[in-house]
Amino acid sequence: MNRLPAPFGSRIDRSRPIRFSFEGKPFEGYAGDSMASALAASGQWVLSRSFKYHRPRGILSMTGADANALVQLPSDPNVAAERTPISEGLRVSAQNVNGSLEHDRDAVMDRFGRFLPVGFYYRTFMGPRRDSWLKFWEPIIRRKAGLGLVDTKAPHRHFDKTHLHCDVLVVGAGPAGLSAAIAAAEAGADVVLCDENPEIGGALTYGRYDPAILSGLSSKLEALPNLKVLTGTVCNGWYEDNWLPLIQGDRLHRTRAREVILATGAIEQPAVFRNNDLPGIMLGGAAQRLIRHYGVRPGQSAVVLAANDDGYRTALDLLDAGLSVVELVDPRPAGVAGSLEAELRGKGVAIRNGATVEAAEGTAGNRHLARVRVGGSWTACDLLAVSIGSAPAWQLPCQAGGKVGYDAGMQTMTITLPQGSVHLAGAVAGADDLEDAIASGRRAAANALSRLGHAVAVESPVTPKTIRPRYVQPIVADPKGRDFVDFDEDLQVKDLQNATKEGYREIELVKRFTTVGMGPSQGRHSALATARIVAEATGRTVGEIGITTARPPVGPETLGVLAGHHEVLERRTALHARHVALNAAMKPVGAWWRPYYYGDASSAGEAVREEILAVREGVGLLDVSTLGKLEIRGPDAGEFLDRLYTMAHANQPVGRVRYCLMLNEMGSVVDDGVAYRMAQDQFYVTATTGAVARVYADMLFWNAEWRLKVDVLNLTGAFSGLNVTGPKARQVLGALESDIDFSRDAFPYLSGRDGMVAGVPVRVMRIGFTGELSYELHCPSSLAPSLWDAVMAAGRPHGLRPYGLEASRILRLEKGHILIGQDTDAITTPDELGFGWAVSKKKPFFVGKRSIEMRARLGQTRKLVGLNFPAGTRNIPGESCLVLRGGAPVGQTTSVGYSPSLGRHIALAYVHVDDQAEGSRVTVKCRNGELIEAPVVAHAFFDPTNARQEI
Amino acid sequence: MAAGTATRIYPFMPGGAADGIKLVSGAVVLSDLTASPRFGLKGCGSAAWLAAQGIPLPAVNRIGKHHGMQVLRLGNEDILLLAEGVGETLAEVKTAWHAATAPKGYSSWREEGWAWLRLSGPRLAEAMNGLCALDLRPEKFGPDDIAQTRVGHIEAVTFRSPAGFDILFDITASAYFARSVAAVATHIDQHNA
Amino acid sequence: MKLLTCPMNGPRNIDEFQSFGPVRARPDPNATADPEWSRHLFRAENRQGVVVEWWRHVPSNYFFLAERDLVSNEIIRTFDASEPRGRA
Amino acid sequence: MPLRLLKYGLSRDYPVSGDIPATPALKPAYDVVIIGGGGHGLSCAHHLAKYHGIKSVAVLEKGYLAGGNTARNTTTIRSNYITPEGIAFYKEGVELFERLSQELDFNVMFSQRGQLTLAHTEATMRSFHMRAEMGKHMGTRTEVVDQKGVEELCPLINMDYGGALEILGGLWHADGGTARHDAVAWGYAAQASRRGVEIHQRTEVQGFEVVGDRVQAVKTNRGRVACGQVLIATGGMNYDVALMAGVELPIRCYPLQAMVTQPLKPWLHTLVSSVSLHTYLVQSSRGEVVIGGGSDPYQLYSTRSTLDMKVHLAEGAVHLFPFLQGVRLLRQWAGITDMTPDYSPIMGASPLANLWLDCGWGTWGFKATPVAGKRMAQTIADGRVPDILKPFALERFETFRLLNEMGATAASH
Repeated sequence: MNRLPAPFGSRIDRSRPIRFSFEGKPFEGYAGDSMASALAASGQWVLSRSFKYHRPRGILSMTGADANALVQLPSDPNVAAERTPISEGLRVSAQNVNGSLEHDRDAVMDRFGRFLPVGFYYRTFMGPRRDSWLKFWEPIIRRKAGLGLVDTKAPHRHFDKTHLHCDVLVVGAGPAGLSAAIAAAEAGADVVLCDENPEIGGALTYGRYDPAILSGLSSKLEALPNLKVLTGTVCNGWYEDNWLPLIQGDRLHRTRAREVILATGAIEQPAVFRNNDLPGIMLGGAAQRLIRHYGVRPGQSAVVLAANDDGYRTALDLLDAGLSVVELVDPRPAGVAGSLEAELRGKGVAIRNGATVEAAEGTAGNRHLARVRVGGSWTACDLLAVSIGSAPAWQLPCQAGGKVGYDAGMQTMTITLPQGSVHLAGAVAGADDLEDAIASGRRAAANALSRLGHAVAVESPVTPKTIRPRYVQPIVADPKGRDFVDFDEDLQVKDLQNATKEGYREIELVKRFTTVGMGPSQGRHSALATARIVAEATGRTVGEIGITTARPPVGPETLGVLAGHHEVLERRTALHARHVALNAAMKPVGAWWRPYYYGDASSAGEAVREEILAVREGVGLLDVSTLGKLEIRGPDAGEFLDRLYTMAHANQPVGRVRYCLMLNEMGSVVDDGVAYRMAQDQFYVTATTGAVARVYADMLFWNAEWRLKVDVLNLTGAFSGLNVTGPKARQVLGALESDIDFSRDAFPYLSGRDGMVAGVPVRVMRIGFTGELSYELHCPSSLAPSLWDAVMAAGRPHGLRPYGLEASRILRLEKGHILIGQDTDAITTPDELGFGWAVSKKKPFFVGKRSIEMRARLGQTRKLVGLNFPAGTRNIPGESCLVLRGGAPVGQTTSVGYSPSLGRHIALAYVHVDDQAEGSRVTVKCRNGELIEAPVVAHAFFDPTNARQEI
Repeated sequence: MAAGTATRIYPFMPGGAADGIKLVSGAVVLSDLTASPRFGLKGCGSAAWLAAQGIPLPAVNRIGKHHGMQVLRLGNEDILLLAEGVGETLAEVKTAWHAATAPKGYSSWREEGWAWLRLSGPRLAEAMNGLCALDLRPEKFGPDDIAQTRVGHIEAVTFRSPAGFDILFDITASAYFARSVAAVATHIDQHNA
Repeated sequence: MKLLTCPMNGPRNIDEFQSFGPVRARPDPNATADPEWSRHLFRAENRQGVVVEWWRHVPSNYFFLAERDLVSNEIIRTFDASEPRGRA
Repeated sequence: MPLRLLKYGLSRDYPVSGDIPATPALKPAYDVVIIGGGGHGLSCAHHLAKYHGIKSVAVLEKGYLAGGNTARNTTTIRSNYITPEGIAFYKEGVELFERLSQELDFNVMFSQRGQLTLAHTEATMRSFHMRAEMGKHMGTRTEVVDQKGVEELCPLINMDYGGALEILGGLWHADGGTARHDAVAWGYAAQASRRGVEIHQRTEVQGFEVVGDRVQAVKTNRGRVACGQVLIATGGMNYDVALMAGVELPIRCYPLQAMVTQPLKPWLHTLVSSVSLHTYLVQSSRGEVVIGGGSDPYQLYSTRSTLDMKVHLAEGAVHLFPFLQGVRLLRQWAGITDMTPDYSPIMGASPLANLWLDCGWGTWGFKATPVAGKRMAQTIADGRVPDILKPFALERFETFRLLNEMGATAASH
């Protein structure tokens, strides 16, 4: 019904009709139509209801920048109808309506506006009760808040992230951007040109320009293989060191450009007068886009408010599209519009100078524009095209360090960028005349090229041809209001004025108090008018007021495109498949997957008990490959460990293994492990699974300072570890082909041996986390499955069982061995653990030494002890239960478990230092609040004399 | 240390840690070279010993060639030798090193610690751009260059091979890495569908 | 993503690096009274201006020094720890 | 309709309350000079004027009122910390918020909808139990919930991820909530100025005149001001301001970033955060989903945003709520946080007799706006530190009496 014949409609394909629905009603458009254009073609101008007053709203800019034209898709809220293409069967509905778009019960809000002035919610909804806000008022407000509806059942969508590198990135493929990109590529630079529109050309595609200009630029473009064009691609931010997100549909190109040319154009600004938000009132550029891009007639009978040449050209375009232009209103004095004025008069259009639109009125329910008031008299029309000036698209330049200024004489917002790798071209730089824009593109390219080291002729700066004010934005405040400054947030002139009266005079405070500029358009259409209103209300200049900080993103971007797709990091030991084959219950521990126990979940408890029993009475096998494994090599290796760990290692004999305890500078325990001296200049050191990455980095860091002659190698993945433990461990190893003598005398506790076992080169350490006779066999990871198989086979006659992490934890708790991070916290000292034995008193220095000495002087407050819960104790505290003394918390349980070997529950806990003696009774508060008493015992609950591990 | 009769099993082999995880092929191809011969030295004395064997050492982060081996200089005292195929020279160097007396540097155990995968296929560049943030355009990253960087969000060493990019990374993350490449390949197929 | 130029690996995205904080003077632990030692432990170089700090290039485990402006985030210089530190 | 609204509707002209008077001329001297016109400074001014009768108070603000971290934080209010000292303090903070709108006659929209923190590891579950046990002991509403409990509290959370990011349970803190950050500051400003406190915007402190162990005067870009007592409450600038007085604080500054989506109809009714993902989400009463997380990884005095933190937060948000893929982000921003070694604030005395500290608020300061102001006012009025603040003294770093709250601070500020 509003469709124009070709050649109007460059984006649509009339051979491909597409059916979709809006608000449940069927509509038809063409391939290439946006939702808004297809609806407008069918006479549907109202697209949404406004945020606060639920007024009908429609097309404003056709750029998709503001809330007026946001719609709801079944799984996608807040979709820009002006930009988003239609597709077959698409179901579109309006947002923020109570009922339907046509009959919105909340439209009554428009009549109550006077009861809801700016900031009203700060002054009421507080009573009558203290929690009235939470219980009564907020639920009401929350229901009214928000726009779109999120679909919590939305199907999963694929997004991906990639990287892009170029010498020059040009943002914006209008005339300035095209000319910049061509100039840069012609000089040989690797250029990327992106534009959010589906085609290149910018204003050349919808403005009143000679088509030859665009086709000339296009053909040059196509001849340049080093110029990559990304249309339909939004550059949505500028970040440090020219790091820019280019969003192309479902793909995020994280782009690194050596030079950036911003040719982002200008944002046409609306005029402010009563009812300036009625559907049918749109920016001149929107009318032109409807006509040229989509072949949609924006109305029948138009008034044009024009304060620049573009407005006059719009009027001519409207005539070409078959509209009657009732009148062109130009706030400027007569004679400034030049030849366009004569052309328009020649076509019979009345031009009224020195006047502006003072108000508008709508049809019933304000569903469409009915008439406008100019000079006190009303003129009927169904379209008001507003072309009164624009603001440079400041978002990207400001993110890149640009400063916004205001040229009062020219009534122009200006942007200045510091000298550097970001350049402006075209309207964003103030060059909005076509020839100026093209020249400024070339100049920006020349600047970028010379910074890249290309020899280029210097282009002279572009001096804009026109020097008359080009931004004449009428603000006609109306005593009755509805003179909207910010359409997203339904803010009117008086709202801003009232905010300043309350004392919110700084622009950032005005923004926060009124929410101006905080909606989906982020101030695109309101920032300039706001600055002018606040300036006038506070007696300052527009330059002094300024605009609020332009934060990224430039336009709305989905969380999906940012998040992309990310596999969760997963690490597997070389024995992973062996565990799976043995029906292990594999669970994540950090990124690692480890067997918790072997067997079905239904019999987990039984499996763990049997595994523990096997270790205590027979022999067990544990995959300890996730342990950190570090090799310290070099002439200073001993000295290095002496400085890093609390025990003495420089004097550690070759072939011996020592416990090692690491402190941080504060003297807190951060890691433990063992160090096996393989050679005079070589140690094999273990670290806890969770800490090895940090321990390794810290080792390198310390040595960056110390510069000792050592090399630190992280062998965590390269080597695997198998712990063979239990009274029968020696028999199992003895059954294997090996050049190592595993006998008690030849291979005593806390020693290490290199050799071959079952054809696998191994490093074996006699250490014990379980308290049983243990040999920890470490080997190159590719051979670990072979070694595992051999040990399993040799162990079969001895009842060897592989055991998992659950059993391991109980076994270690029965021995009172601590787990760093579980039984220690950020301030645990060796003394608090009773680890004085592990701290060398002779070494002049180790990390943390000075601090533990000082902390000892300051006084110890707590001690980690064992707690015993006799069989039959009714209430066993969980881990992290408080230990109380005189009712005050003095510590907590850190590890609690049932010991099948002892037949009772045991725990490690921090207690008051005065309660550390064995036999002291401490009070523990169970999770249900019950207080129980437990006796303090030594750490080693099982085999306190440690006889078993040394057999 | 020679391995007598024991069988070596690498992640993507039957019984390996990533057993069952498929390496993608199609527009993007991932292949496994982990079992190929490698030998690396690291730490004080490494460079001098290798140089004394007549192996020319390139600058740090560059690749040299020597008798069918690639010589990767990962640091002043961190050198990795790679061979595809039999790797006779590499085996000789390894044997000589084991027999030699110190100072001779220390083994870096890269053949055990790092998986070695090769990315290739018609959509190689697109796949690599998805996996790695580095500028790997041919004019910026040549056949003799090494990048110690991040690929698929984990630390890795990458360099060009005639067929594509070779990637060395933590062997325990093999299954994860193969899944990450497969995911990127899927996205490429979908984006270009 | 900010770029940091590693003296060994060249310019890289800063997420390839780990910050180890400004270079700290290390008083002789045996010649420092407790209060001064505490101050050493907890004090922080945090003045607005240029600091010299330790960075680790994680993929290559190379440690180096950088002069960086804590206000502008400008990296003035990066260099190997064996080079003279200038401002440190 | 509440009566207040009728007043607006029936008045011919908008009835001006005059929340923030225009900046007056600086007087030569004040009893108390508060440096920093953010929430904390204004709260202290209010408490001095209302409860201690001290009205010769000047609040000096370098920029515009409450434009620093008060404006930039993501408004979490909670008391589910680890140390008894911390819990006691923040608990009082939550209680003050419960009646703050009435106190200020300004609706700060305190919305106590509870906070759910998620655990993906057994270690986190263990620390949650610790916080719950301590919280219960101290009389707050803090409890550990299992997977089923998580689903009941927030049915939309995706529980299907296995592996390292499987959700094992959560810490449910029914006392947790949010408030409108600006309103808190403006409400205090309005109340304080009505009682005679002067608020000086665009007034930058450039130095101190220190004689002996006292600050004699504060030097500003608008002239010298003599002072009886001085409070430093300048958020991200605390280190620098204190240094001008010769006081070196154990503080490092890091940017903290956050972002917000377009307005949506309400779907998220509690605060949700995840320790492992370093992400938290809360839906404001405007319908926007505020998303925040961990600090930047290196020291910086900058409020620039990064793409990478945004990507990280989006990954976390989509991980927890996959249907957010199609939701659009509107804005991101950052604040400068003054981090202490133990993630607890520094409050109380300084080495100078009349210089008081309200510093080290890192990422956790907003929730303490009422209680820090109240207790610092008491400190200044009495000239001595009340018991509840004593554990937060600067000296704790000399005596190793740290209040380690790192584990209770990492994911949810």
